[in-house]
Amino acid sequence: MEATAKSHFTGKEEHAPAKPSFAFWRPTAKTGLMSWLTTVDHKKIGFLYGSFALFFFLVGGCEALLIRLQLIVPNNTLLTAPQYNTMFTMHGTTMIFLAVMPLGAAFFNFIMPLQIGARDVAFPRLNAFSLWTFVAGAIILNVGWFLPDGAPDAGWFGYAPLTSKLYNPTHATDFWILGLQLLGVASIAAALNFIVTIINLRAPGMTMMRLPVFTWMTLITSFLIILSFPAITIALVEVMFDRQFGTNFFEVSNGGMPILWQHLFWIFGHPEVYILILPAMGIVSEILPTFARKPLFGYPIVVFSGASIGFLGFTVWSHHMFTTGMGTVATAAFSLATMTIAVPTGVKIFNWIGTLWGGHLKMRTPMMFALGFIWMFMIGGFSGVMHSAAPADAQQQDSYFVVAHFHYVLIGGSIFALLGGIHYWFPLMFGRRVSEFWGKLSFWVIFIGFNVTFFPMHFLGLNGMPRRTFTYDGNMGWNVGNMIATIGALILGTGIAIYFAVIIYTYLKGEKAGRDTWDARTLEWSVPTNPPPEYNFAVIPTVHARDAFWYEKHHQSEIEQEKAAQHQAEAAHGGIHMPFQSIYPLVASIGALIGAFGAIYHNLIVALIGGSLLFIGIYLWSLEGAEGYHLHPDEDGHDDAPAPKH
Amino acid sequence: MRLTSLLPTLARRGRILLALGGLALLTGCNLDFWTMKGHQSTIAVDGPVAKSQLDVFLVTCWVTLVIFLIVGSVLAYATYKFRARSEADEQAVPPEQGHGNPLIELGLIGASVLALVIIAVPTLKSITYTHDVPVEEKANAYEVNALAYQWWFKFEYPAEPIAGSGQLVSANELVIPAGRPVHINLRGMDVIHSFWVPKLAGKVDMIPNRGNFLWLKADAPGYYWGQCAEYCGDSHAVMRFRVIALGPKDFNNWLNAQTSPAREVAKVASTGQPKAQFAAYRSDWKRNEAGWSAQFELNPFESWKAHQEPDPKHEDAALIAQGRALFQSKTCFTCHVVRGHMVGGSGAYPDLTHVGARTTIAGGLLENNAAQLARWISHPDVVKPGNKMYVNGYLANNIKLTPDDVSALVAYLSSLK
Amino acid sequence: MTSHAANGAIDHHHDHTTSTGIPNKKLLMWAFLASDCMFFGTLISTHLIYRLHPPPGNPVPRQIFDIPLTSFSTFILLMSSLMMALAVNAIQKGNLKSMRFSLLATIVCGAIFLGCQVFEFNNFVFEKHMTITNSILGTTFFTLTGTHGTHVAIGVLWLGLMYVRSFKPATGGQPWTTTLLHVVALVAAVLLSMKVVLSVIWALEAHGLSGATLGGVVGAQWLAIVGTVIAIGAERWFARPAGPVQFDQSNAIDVESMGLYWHFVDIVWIVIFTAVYLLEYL
Amino acid sequence: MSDSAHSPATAGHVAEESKFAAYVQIAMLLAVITGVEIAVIGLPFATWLLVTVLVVLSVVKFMFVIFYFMHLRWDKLFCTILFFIGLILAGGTMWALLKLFGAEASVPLSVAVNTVADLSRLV
Ligand code: HEA
Ligand code: HEA
Ligand code: HEC
Ligand code: CUA
Ligand SMILES: [Cu+2]
Repeated sequence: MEATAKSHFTGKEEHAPAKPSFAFWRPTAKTGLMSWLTTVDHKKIGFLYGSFALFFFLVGGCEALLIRLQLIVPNNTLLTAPQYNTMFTMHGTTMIFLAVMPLGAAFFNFIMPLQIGARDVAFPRLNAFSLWTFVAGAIILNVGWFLPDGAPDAGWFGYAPLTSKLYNPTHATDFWILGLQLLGVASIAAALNFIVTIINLRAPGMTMMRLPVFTWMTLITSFLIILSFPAITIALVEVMFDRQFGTNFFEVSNGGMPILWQHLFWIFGHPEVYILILPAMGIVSEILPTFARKPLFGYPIVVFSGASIGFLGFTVWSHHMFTTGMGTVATAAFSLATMTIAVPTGVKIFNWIGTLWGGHLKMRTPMMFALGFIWMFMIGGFSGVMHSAAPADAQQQDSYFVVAHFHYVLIGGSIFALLGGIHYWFPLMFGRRVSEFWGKLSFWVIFIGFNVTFFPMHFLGLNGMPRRTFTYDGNMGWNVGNMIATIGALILGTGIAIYFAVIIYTYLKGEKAGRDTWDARTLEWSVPTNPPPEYNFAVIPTVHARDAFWYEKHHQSEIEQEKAAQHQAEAAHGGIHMPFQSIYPLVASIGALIGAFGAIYHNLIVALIGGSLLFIGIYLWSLEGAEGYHLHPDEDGHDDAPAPKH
Repeated sequence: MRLTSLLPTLARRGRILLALGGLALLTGCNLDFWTMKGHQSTIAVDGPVAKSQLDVFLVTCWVTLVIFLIVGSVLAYATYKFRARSEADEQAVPPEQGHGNPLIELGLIGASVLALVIIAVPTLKSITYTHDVPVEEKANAYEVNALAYQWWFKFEYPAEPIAGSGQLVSANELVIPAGRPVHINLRGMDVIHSFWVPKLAGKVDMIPNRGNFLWLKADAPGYYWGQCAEYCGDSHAVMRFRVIALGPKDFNNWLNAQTSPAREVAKVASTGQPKAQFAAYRSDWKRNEAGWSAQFELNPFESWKAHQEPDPKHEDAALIAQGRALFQSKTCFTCHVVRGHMVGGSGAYPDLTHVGARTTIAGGLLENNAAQLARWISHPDVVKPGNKMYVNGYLANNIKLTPDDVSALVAYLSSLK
Repeated sequence: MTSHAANGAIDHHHDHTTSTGIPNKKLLMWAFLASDCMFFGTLISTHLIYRLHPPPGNPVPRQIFDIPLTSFSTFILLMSSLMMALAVNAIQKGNLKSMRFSLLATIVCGAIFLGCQVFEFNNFVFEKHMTITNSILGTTFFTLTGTHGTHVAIGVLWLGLMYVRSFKPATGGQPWTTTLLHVVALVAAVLLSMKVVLSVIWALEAHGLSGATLGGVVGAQWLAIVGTVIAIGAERWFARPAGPVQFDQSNAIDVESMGLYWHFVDIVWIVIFTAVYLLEYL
Repeated sequence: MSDSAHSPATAGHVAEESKFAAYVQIAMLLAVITGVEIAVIGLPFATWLLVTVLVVLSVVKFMFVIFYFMHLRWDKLFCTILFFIGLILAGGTMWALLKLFGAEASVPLSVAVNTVADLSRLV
């Protein structure tokens, strides 16, 4: 339990600092490794999430390239069958859980508190715990590469009974199970934190219907996470018990039903894909109005359709199981339910176009990515609708048509928007901006490479090429399509390489960006400096309208007076309170990591050590309290403010 | 799989790969892949079930295409029309800060719903139609069971009882009557597999402990490609099978041949033919070799028919007899049934009684000819990663075959028409 | 974001009420419980799904369940909920003593419930021969009720920690080891007394009530009995009245969030009791 | 910073007493309902009726606990909404799962087959 917020609403005063005995050692380093390991600052945590995510994006991308190289010609022998199977399993798992989700979390962390005018999330140390538990999960998931048992190879949805001890005797599958389990804990903890933050820490005047759309999507995504992850947690517990203790959940000889796993997995799995796309939609809904210099068209409807996508997402899971013989009634029901999702999604597309209509479109790099997103997501959505017609899906399921569908929504959708988001908020995060020329170049190479890679896959799928096949014969009519796809993947890889080169160059040497680089509309751009100071806002803003910052810019004198008054009030009350850093979230996560290893290797002692470390970490973390210190910047974040200068 | 084991593999194979890639480019790709006329096409279909599924697909295709064109043109127009053309344009006074228009929204929602209804109606019809054999055809339907093992298919014909051993059983090649609905019971025997013959019907999964089924009908006699479509472990990619549809007379002939015990080859003196030499004795047989020959590809159905006929001219009875003895002495018979020749075998392995009459072996992976047979029985591990003949048979029973053994076994197996 | 008076008594953040007026911790807890609904929802579903289609040879629940015992533990859990509600009520009014008493009562009820479950599991495994591996019923039943039991156990631990925390002296001075030792004493008292009571029950079941039976228990369990006495003594010593403490109305929210968790575990049991036990008897 | 010495205001006392009584009464009610539930299962009525009765009774218990013990009744409505999002989704998912598995298509082979020969095929 996070104690930070305790005094937040009760106004409770702590007694003069007693102790401190060694258990309550508070790290104070502001630079260096320790400052990162013990940070509770949402921006630093967001940055770390983002760095890990981009690293794993490259890892997953390299795995994808190996997949494509194996498939370049029929009967290729670059990879063996087990190697290939490991490759697509790890590619899917890595991209979804270690790249796109944490990249979303990075933006939630960095941007969302700024957008609602808060100085941090509601439970900063819980936030750190989420981060480090995510890292622990990523380690477990990938550790197999370096061990004799190898990395997981049962596919990213690990259908039972292929994951049972009988068919997968090594620890590879245990890494997968425990890794996902830890990632689930991390995601749920983070999501709870975001929910409380958005509901409770909004600046004065920031009503729910004034929240920036990205924040709305953060909220909905967080709800999807807390409501869908429990299903996979249970499912994973069940396979884990089957494997470790010989229970019968999926053990056919004792009456187990493997189909149950599919239901439990997709009850999680389908909301999961909306967990991947809603943040992207949020980002696009920020970029388009900024560069069209117009408010989002139909804000309430966009928000509402986001919520309905989230809700409907829980009612369609069996569309991944149209071929499992569910009977006509269930198939029809899930078919229709799936189709209805096209409506709220369409509404979003229409409103984005409405936003462009009549605007002054500034064609900057983020805008290119956002427009690319709309186009590509539309195509991906349409192939989704084709899947939703169950009879058609009977031919498409587990073929490359599905691979085409989900890469269009995942790359053309999520990744495009996230890459655009990085460009968009780069000036805010690092005070530098990406060169337009190189940014656009990378966009076009990625855009072309992406389409060359994945468009032919529609044809491959309709021509009967099954997915997850390490090889194919030369007489099936798939040679050319695969060759093109592989060449496309190399182009795409080049594009991504350019993108990363540009980002890194900009980070080190890029052109300095002033405040409010894009003439934006939302509060994150109103912070006193780029990058934002650790306290975010010298003065907590008062919100008068949707697109709060735009309003501020157009009502300057009024806002200035308000700020001055607000600042005085805050100063009179002792300045800005900042919570101390803390080591215990990290300790707890390390405990979880060790405990997971103990569980994998059936080592009670290691498991107990891990468990106790986890317990002690959490206990001391709740005992130490948030505490903190005070800062006294002036209204613009100058003077006595230790604002980081760039 | 271990990372360290990957790196040398990559280094070793990288060059081959480059060469292959370059070669394929040079040989000139014919860019007609979008016509989708392959053996597993879901577009060029040959049966009413697949047709019904294709029709639904085409409806979804047209509806979304139209929407795409409309929405896309508006989007393209808006992007073009409203883009800022100059620096000054960008700095200009911001446009009117409008917030939306509920009427437009409602209209578009209505239009989307309408589009979905157009898709939904044929979808619902097809769901019922493709689910099971239509009532009026029920009486005419032929029943078979398909059982999936890692990584091959077993087919049972409950309608063809065989005295002493239950029912007719075959492996990897399903022969069905053309023009008649076929009801197939699907059973997964270890992990989940899926039964997919794209030209005849969409897939249905074969899930352990679950009584799935599908139905299909081949409009005309023909030779069809099928594939396991659910990831089922190491060799999922090469878990294939074939469906052969025959006219009523051919079908009956086939049944007659199949229900009889394995063929006996008359004991005649050696024809004195030179013994076949197989490159496949060595395990470094090039794995990226195609599993089929150009001749086979030319006309698979004819090839299948040819396989049904014994070919006494090229048979060496002595060698066959030797192979038959080896089949016993090398313990092959502990797993494989050769009905009429020896007692043994179990239902959990491919029935080889008429293996010579099939066009493919090893789960539809290889063409059934002498060279490929030799390749398979010499090195099943190389041909098919992790297959259970290798892990359960060769290793556990420690079967070692000399080149001579292989020739004899191949001769024997080929004679089992 | 937190307001925190480093010195002086000024309430120095006028904005420190949350946007909705709901305390952060309470909101966190409710969101967590919403999530936990899905957690138990899927778990209970698993059990019921397998009850829909019991494979041949599956044990028959009616021959295994012991409704009187389960009814008793259900009742106990209800009472623990009552005590928990009273504890929250007490601390909201600043009545520390009453809160401590109620917390202890909740802990005791929780421990009795866990004891019943240990007894039940033992009985099922050794008398009725249903284990977690030998049948699908065993698998789903033990996993479901065991997971619930784990929730109860975590709740008991949390209650214990909260109880101990209510003794943290206001002056600070206390080293953290004292706190930890207090926790250890409390946990030991609960565990050891559970052990003793359970063995008494088992002995009574096996041999009936007689002096010899009790003597046998004392003989076999003397270590646990001595341990129990010591642990309870230590607990009382740590809990001796000593000066002002850092625990008052403002901590009500901590107790309240914990209470929400505890009540939730109780309502999950309400569902389990009906769906898993009672429905089998129709 | 108050110990028990720091006694609450009299007014608070009254309020506490009243809630105290309410809590105890509710607990008694819950206990009684539990008793009724246990009694009901022995009654010779139609199964559907008994199931309905049991479900209704446990829903009543459920509601009493969340609205009184967990004082949703006195809290901001938002807490109730928040919890009910989870509750309704979980309930809906359970319902759908049971429907799906109750359907004919989902009867597992281990139940459907009755001959020994057929059974052996499963293992
Ligand atoms: C970001 C992730 C994401 C998103 C957003 C979606 C969106 C959708 N998906 Fe997709 N899907 C995946 C990720 C995603 N999917 C993944 C990863 C898999 C495979 C998992 C695996 O097997 O490994 C998958 C698989 C998958 C299947 C199973 C295929 C199979 O295995 O057989 C189905 C079946 O119905 C489906 C449907 C849909 C639908 C209907 C949508 C809809 O939400 C799309 C809605 C959008 C539009 C329709 C476009 C815009 C709308 C308009 C312009 C309005 C007008 C349009 C109409 C009226 C038609 N998806
Ligand atoms: C967000 C998710 C995501 C993303 C971004 C991607 C990205 C890519 N994916 Fe994949 N993919 C999945 C999610 C994703 N994928 C999932 C869930 C599966 C299913 C898994 C399963 O079946 O279990 C899958 C499966 C899958 C398959 C099917 C495998 C099979 O079924 O046998 C293929 C095949 O082509 C593929 C290809 C690619 C390619 C080429 C990319 C490219 O976009 C990758 C681009 C990135 C790079 C290329 C690397 C970055 C660049 C460098 C490191 C610089 C150096 C490189 C060069 C200069 C060339 N993916
Ligand atoms: C442990 C059992 C076992 C033994 C012993 C065994 N096999 Fe097999 N055999 C199998 C299995 C399993 C397959 C299917 C493999 C696959 O396709 O994945 C198979 C497939 C075959 C096939 C291809 C059948 C088809 O229709 O696809 C042939 C031919 C064959 N075996 C010949 C032999 C010969 C010859 C021997 C002895 C030298 C032998 N087998 C020994 C288990 C065995
Ligand atoms: Cu069998 Cu894939
Ligand atoms: Cu889905």
